Amino acid sequence: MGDPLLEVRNLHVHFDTHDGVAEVINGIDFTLNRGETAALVGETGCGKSVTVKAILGLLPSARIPAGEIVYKGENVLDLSDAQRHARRGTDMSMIMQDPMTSLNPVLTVGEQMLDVLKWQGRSRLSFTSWMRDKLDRGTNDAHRERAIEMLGDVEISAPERVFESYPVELSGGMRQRVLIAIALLSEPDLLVADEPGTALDVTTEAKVLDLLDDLVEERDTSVLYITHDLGIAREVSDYINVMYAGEVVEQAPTGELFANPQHPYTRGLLSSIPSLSTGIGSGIEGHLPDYTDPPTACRFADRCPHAEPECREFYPYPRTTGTDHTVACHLFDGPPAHARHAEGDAVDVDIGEPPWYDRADGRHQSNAVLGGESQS
Amino acid sequence: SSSGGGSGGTDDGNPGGNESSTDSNGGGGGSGSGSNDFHFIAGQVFGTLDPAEQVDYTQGLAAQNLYDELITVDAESLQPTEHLAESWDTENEGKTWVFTLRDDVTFSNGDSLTADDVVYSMKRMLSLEAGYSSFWLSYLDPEDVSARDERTVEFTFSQAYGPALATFVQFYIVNSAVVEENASGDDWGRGYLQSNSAGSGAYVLDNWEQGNSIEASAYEDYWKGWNENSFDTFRSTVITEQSTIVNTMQQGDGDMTDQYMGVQAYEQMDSFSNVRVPEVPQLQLFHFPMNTQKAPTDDINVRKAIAYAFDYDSAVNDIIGGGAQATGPVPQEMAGHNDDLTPVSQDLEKAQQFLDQAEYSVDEINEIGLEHVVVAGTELQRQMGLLNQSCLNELGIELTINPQQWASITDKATSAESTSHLTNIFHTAKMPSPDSHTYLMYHPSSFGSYISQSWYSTDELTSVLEEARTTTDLEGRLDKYREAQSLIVEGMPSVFIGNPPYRIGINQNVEGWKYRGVMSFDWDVHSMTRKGDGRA
Amino acid sequence: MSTKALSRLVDSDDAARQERLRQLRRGARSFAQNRLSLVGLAMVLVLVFAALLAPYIAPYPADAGAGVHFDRASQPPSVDHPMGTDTTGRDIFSRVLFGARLSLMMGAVVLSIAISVGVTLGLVAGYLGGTANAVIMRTTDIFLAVPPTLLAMAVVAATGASLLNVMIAIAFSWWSWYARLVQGEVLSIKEAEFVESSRALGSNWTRTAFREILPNVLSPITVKATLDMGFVILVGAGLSFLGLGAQPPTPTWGAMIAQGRNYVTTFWWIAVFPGLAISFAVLGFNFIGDGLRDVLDVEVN
Amino acid sequence: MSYVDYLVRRALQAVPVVFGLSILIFLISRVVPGDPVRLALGPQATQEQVTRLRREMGLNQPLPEQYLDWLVGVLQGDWGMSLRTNNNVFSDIVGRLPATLELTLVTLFFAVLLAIPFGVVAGTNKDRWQDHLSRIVALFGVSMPRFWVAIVLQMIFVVTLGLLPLSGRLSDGVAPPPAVTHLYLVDSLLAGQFGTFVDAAKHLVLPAFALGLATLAQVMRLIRSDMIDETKKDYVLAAQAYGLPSNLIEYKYMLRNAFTSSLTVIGLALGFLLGNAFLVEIVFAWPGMARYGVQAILYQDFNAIVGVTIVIGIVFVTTNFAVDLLYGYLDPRVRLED
Amino acid sequence: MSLTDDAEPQVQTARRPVEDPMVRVEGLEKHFPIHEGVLQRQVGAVRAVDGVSFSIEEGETFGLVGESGSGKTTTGRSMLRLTEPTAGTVEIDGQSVTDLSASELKRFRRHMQIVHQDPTSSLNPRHRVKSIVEAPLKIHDYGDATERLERIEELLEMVDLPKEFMYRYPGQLSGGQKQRVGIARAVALNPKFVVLDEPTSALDVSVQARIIDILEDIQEEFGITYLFITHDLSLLRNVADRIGVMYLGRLVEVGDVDAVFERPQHPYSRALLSAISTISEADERLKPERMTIDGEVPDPREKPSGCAFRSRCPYEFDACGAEEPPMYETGEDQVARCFLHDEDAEEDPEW
Ligand SMILES: Nc1ncnc2c1ncn2[C@@H]1O[C@H](COP(=O)(O)OP(=O)(O)OP(=O)(O)O)[C@@H](O)[C@H]1O
Ligand SMILES: Nc1ncnc2c1ncn2[C@@H]1O[C@H](COP(=O)(O)OP(=O)(O)OP(=O)(O)O)[C@@H](O)[C@H]1O
Ligand SMILES: [Mg+2]
Ligand SMILES: [Mg+2]
Repeated sequence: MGDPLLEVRNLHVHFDTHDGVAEVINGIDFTLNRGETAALVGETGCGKSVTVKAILGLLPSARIPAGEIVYKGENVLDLSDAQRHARRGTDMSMIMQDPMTSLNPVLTVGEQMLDVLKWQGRSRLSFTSWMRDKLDRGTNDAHRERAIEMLGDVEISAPERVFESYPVELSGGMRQRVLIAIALLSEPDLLVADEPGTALDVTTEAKVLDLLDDLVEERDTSVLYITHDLGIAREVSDYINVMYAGEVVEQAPTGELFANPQHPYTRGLLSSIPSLSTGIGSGIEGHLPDYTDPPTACRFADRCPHAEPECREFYPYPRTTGTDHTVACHLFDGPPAHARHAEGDAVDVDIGEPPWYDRADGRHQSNAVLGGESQS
Repeated sequence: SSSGGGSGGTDDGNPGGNESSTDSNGGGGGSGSGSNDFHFIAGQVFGTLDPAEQVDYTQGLAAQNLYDELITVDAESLQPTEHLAESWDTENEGKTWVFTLRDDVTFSNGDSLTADDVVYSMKRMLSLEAGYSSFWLSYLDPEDVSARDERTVEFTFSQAYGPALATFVQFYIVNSAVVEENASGDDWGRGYLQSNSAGSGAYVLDNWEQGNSIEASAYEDYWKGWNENSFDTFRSTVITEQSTIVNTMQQGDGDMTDQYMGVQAYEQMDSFSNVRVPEVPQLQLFHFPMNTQKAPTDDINVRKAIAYAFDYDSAVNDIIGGGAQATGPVPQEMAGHNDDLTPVSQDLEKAQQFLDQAEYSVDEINEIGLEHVVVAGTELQRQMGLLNQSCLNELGIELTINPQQWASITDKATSAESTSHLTNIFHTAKMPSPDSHTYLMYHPSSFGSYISQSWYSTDELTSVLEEARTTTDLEGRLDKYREAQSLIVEGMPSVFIGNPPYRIGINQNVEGWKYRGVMSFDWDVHSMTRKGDGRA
Repeated sequence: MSTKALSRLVDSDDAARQERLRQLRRGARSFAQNRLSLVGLAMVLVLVFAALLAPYIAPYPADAGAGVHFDRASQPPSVDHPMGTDTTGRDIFSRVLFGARLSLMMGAVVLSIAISVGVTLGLVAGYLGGTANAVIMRTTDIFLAVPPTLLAMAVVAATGASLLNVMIAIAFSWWSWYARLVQGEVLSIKEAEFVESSRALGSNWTRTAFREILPNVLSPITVKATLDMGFVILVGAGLSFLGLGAQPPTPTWGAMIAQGRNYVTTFWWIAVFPGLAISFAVLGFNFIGDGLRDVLDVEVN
Repeated sequence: MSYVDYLVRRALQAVPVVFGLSILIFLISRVVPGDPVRLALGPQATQEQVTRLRREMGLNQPLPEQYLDWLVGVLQGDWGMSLRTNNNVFSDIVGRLPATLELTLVTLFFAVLLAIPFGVVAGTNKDRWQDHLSRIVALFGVSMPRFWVAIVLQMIFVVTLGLLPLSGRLSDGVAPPPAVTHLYLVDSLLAGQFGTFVDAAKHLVLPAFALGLATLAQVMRLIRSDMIDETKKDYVLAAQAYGLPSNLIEYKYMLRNAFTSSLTVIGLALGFLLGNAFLVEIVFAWPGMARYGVQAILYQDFNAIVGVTIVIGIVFVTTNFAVDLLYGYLDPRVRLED
Repeated sequence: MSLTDDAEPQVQTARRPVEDPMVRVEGLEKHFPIHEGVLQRQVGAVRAVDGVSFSIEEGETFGLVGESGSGKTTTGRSMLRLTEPTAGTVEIDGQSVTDLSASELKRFRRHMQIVHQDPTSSLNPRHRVKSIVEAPLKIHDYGDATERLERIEELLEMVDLPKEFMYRYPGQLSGGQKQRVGIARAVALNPKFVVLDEPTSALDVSVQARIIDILEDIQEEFGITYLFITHDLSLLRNVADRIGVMYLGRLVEVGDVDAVFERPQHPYSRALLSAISTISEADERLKPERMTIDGEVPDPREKPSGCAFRSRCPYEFDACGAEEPPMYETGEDQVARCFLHDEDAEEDPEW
């Protein structure tokens, strides 16, 4: 284990909705080490964005009944609004998912970048400082230079022109780069990237990802990467957290996860991905549970091909099954990954072994045969 | 107490109580500018300033103060009396009228007023054919108006014309030199006088915002002279909303209102310490003319049934709020009123009897649909309709009230078919003669105007009315009019309701106001003065 | 086979009923979530009851018609006359109750004319585009450019003052708002793939326009209609204020205010209660409209 | 399509609208029953007088010809005579328009100026007390008849409290400022007559409030709901994630977009205010065009009706055009996108 | 099971000879006029589809791939005459679709259908599932109410939806469920040909896999011919029999799916393939070495002269600018539009 920059512990997030309380995030834990890239992977609606918004403090309507978000050693949930505000942008920043909608259409790129440089971290802007800024051209020029330089860094060929442009004048790829540039302007230690590039063409997306990779490398930024595409997670991250319905069901270093996927959901997901070599599985039946009325025990049980009655009764606490590998499933044995489950508030249930368990060599079948296997 | 408070009060009737003047922002009023300013609140928009075109009271107001009329009305007797003409005579069996003018009258530019100006003004009147020109058009050829000398004018009518003297109260004299100078083409200076004044009146126009205000200031050399407390300036502002008018008077921002608001407005103003509301009988008739040429009111029994069903007490006391009940078309205060007539009073049994004798059954009447047109928008009109509706209801007749804009009413009046069965009409004297309440209402030549909506006449009546016009002797003429009134009442062409009293709101600090019988004549600002300092 | 099919029909009828019930409950719940819309509903129900039951609950039903009682004119509110009497002695409370009928009827009639004309034209213009669109929308612009009150006044002046004419007159100018609203909605909905799907299935344009697109513009129309209910009542009141409304003794609220406005300082109740009645109605409809907007939004998501 | 092309096209589209409008109103005015000639001449007029004036006014020609004559006249500044005022309608309107414009512009300006902060506060505090309060106030504003509000305001602020003047544009004895724009507020400032400015402003308060309350409420509601929509926009979230000050986000990032979508309604509002101004003008004896228009209708003074409606129509069309211009200024997408 | 494994379709209809394919597209063009100026004069055209020809055998799946804006959707829509093609012919089952009159076309639509990309916007949110699926049946006068109901139930079963869903609104369904409704509607009248325009791109992979499964089942059962439009190459690898790669309104490479994936013959195909993200080493080995191409797709209004891909192609040489390369036969059932395959080309495709 490295040097943790961000630790999320037992985070719960609830929303009050028309249909009752939506318990969207149900006790998740994960760690992001300095200089590392961790991915949060899961299907649409599984709570990835809610998680990162909670980390950034951008969920005004949510309730966080329990949990800690420890950033650089302090629990940000204990901080005042102003203190959290001061950290946004400077300490942690975010690249939004959709380049087409994440830039304000009525302001030039430059204006949006300047605002970040000038006002970042203040919780309110006083009229006097706004006026002073209007009158003072000098610092503006300095900021402008810095912004244009940053646009150059994200490999925009005509940064001055782009600086003066409105978002509508830019292509999707350009906008995505602008978004990256803005996020990097304040050189944050933590960069949250919420599915950057999904809205782009494959060739463009690949290029943007490469670029991002290089930039964070240079700046030694830690990245929390959100995606629903395991293929991309595999390319960009060191560590993967697989989420399902507001819970982390499996976490492991990237290589390990692909070599040895354990949770039935992870495996189902992997088999669903069209592969060049092994074809395409038949997917996972069913859909996400209703957050206002989720299953009390295993949230995946309704869709799980291996579910046993016990799965619907007992909470499948995350357990450690290997170095740095935890999985939340009754099919696996292992010590509770988190201290809070050691005390016995989660019952250890044995529903047998995973059907794909290969007794002969004591290991799970490799991913290579996974695709074909799950088709049978 | 609805009509009690102000009933005894005439112009001088309200004693004392005027020192409670200074309102918090009263200083902002006319006194603020240091001059003595008269502010009239007009409830209706005024059109033209041209005295040859004036017909309504706001236009009359302008004419009264900017121009002088040849003959005026005596406030006591309500009869024609001298003004610009200091004396007159008839010649040629009453066909020719000769007037001698005062010699001290000057126009506002200093020119003196001569017989040529009078001749010019009448020719102008007759050529423009606007305003009150109809008083003379049929009897007077422009050629027959001439100046005998600088101070003498003669008018030769095509026949003896009894009411002639009275008609000259609506004849204002313009400065012929100025008008000719500003005339374009053969418009007789019409365009110019729309918005300029060229008269000999007490006030000279300063500013005129059509539809909104008139401002004028005193003509120093006015022939009648000035009093120390006379008004230096005179303004008139249009405010159409009744509550705003009442509030303006309460605030001490206005000196005088018009007479056309609802009873309650006057009661309310009367209750203000700084406003008095004089109440005097006036030469006005309120009635419902009934269309005698349209079923079912073509049947005299139906008309009588309607007349006897009507509740005159409520109408006069509760709705009009005082005044006399009418006995016929001519207002009671007017010379020539027939005092022998007795008013109709509500008698449902009698009404039922007439209805039983009628050609139409109640069902038939309802089938046809009896229509009562009222002028849209005013309270009194509405209530009269409602009252009539509820009275006729007693007979089983369903009356439809139809509020109409004044414009539509005059339009409907142009033919017997389109004239409504009953219509609310106020008919005010335009000159001091019963002619306007008889000839103009019931002579076939007058038909087609809002005044003659009964479309009623008989041969006998027609000839009596014609005789009246040609009788030169005043008493003889008045007798003819009395005879005509009896003939009219027999045919029951109208529900004659009342002669409403005249009421206006006047600031306590205005003195010298007098009722003068003819529309707008009481708003002669020259005759009034300011008591004390500024408005109360 | 046929019995089996029949039983299946019954079966699915049952399922249908259940689903419908569920949806109704869902809608009701989200509507009820919005307190103000419940309040609005209650207010409008009060109005509707007042309108329906006016002859029975009005203490002096005759006062809504021809009836003058100068003996009890201009009395302040009392037990006998909860809202006082007017200058001709009629019970204002009774007249306000009867006024509810007219106001509701007026709103309903005006809107049904305006909506049916406006929606049809807007739908046709938006869906067909091209020349039809240009002609219809320019015409709409023309009508939009005249203030409804002014246009209505002109029409009433032309046709004579009566409740029916007033209603027609208001509708005459009001449709343009719906045409515009619908056209705008149609332009955006027309791009939706389900519209193309419908064409791909081989349906003709009327089916596509009326069956596929129309249901989707109904919710903004409904919202606007509830809000407009209030505005129509206000415009009607404005016309009555000028004496261009229903004929006396018909008790419209606007006419009552117009009548009472001269006595605000002396007999304030004559104008104040009808004024409050208007506000009450407009407010009720607005609350519902706001609530509906939320509900309909929720339903689509 | 370039921005200029777009604007030229919009301007061209306005032309048929104005013409259509003139036809519509012309037709309505001519089908109004009532003989304008008799109205003009008064009850005592003779038949010859009537026939002559009718001929002079061209009323014996077929409608299309009357319209064409009228149109040619209109384009030459001859809008015909008002039957009621005996004046050229054009000069009648020109004389009254400034008063109405001053009233409506001031009303619109303050309605929008106030609507913005209220709308922003309500929108950014959805479902909190600020929101509920402003919503309820707004609804009350919308639900009260304007003339009723006007009368009640007079009772309170003039009669009872004596704080403000009752009617008109200026107090007694205050001379209008030298005419430049004919808007007293502007002219008095130009002439340096501060006292006159204050007096004119005082006179505007109540009528503007009575007239604008509903507009204020409407615009506020609109901005509120647009602001609520804005809170869900990705770029707003992004701005928050970058740590920008909350008021900067609200007023620069959200309001500008929210306001843009309210613009259309604000443009329509001016026409609406003009059309409803008469209700207030009557009560406050405001010497404006709207009151003139109403009287024209009541007197069936049809040249005046046509004139007023055309002016309102032109104002309406021009403001909408101005809104488009502004739209392009505020929203580059209009300028830059095809 | 993927379609590729499925050598012989199990449908009993006699297989057409290769010369008589189910769908034949010849020189299809669709140009959208560009209007400009005050008078809205036409100043040019977006050549969204610019001469596309291909054919599909009965019961086969033809995959169309390309970047956004390359004209895939427009091709599909023009084929069904949802947008009127500017030029070219489309034949379906021997019937020339492009020659049909308006009313004939409406009747013929039962034979050709489309499934859209966005399951949400392709279903009318105000109609229940039942009436959505019933629409084609009603339009084409299928049976009476009972028969239609039976058919709807059958269809829902086919796409794996419980029949209670009939009474739900689309808003109450998940994305995958909505897409199944869309499919049920499209196949309600047993069409011969269905355009699948990115039917799964809005869905999660686990759901996508289910949908593909269903589509394959239906194809197997009824022998429907698919045009499968997507930008996801790995997916196409698994569903298509033959594929066409589109770039700026032109097909740049057409061929058997295995052939194209194993030996892409156009630089653009190759770049696309190299950008695929993978989840296993095995896959990694199956794709070409990473080849980045510069810039983005040019504005279709201002296509480069000659080879449209020239502006981004790392292999660009003189000939490319002069004229557009023709289709070169590069293998059995594989053609590519690139001068690198010209025998006279000086340069050699070095990949
Ligand atoms: N403000 C909110 N109020 C109520 N529910 C919410 C709110 N925000 C999110 N949710 C719910 O939380 C769940 C998770 O949403 P989230 O946006 O985190 O998903 P995601 O994993 O980011 O999905 P995607 O890949 O589609 O972005 C969803 O079911 C959503 O409806
Ligand atoms: N109705 C239209 N009017 C004008 N241009 C159009 C129209 N429809 C499509 N185009 C243009 O045609 C080109 C091809 O569009 P098309 O939608 O066919 O691409 P696509 O390959 O399906 O892209 P995507 O992957 O984004 O769906 C694009 O440049 C597009 O802008
Ligand atoms: Mg997300
Ligand atoms: Mg597409």
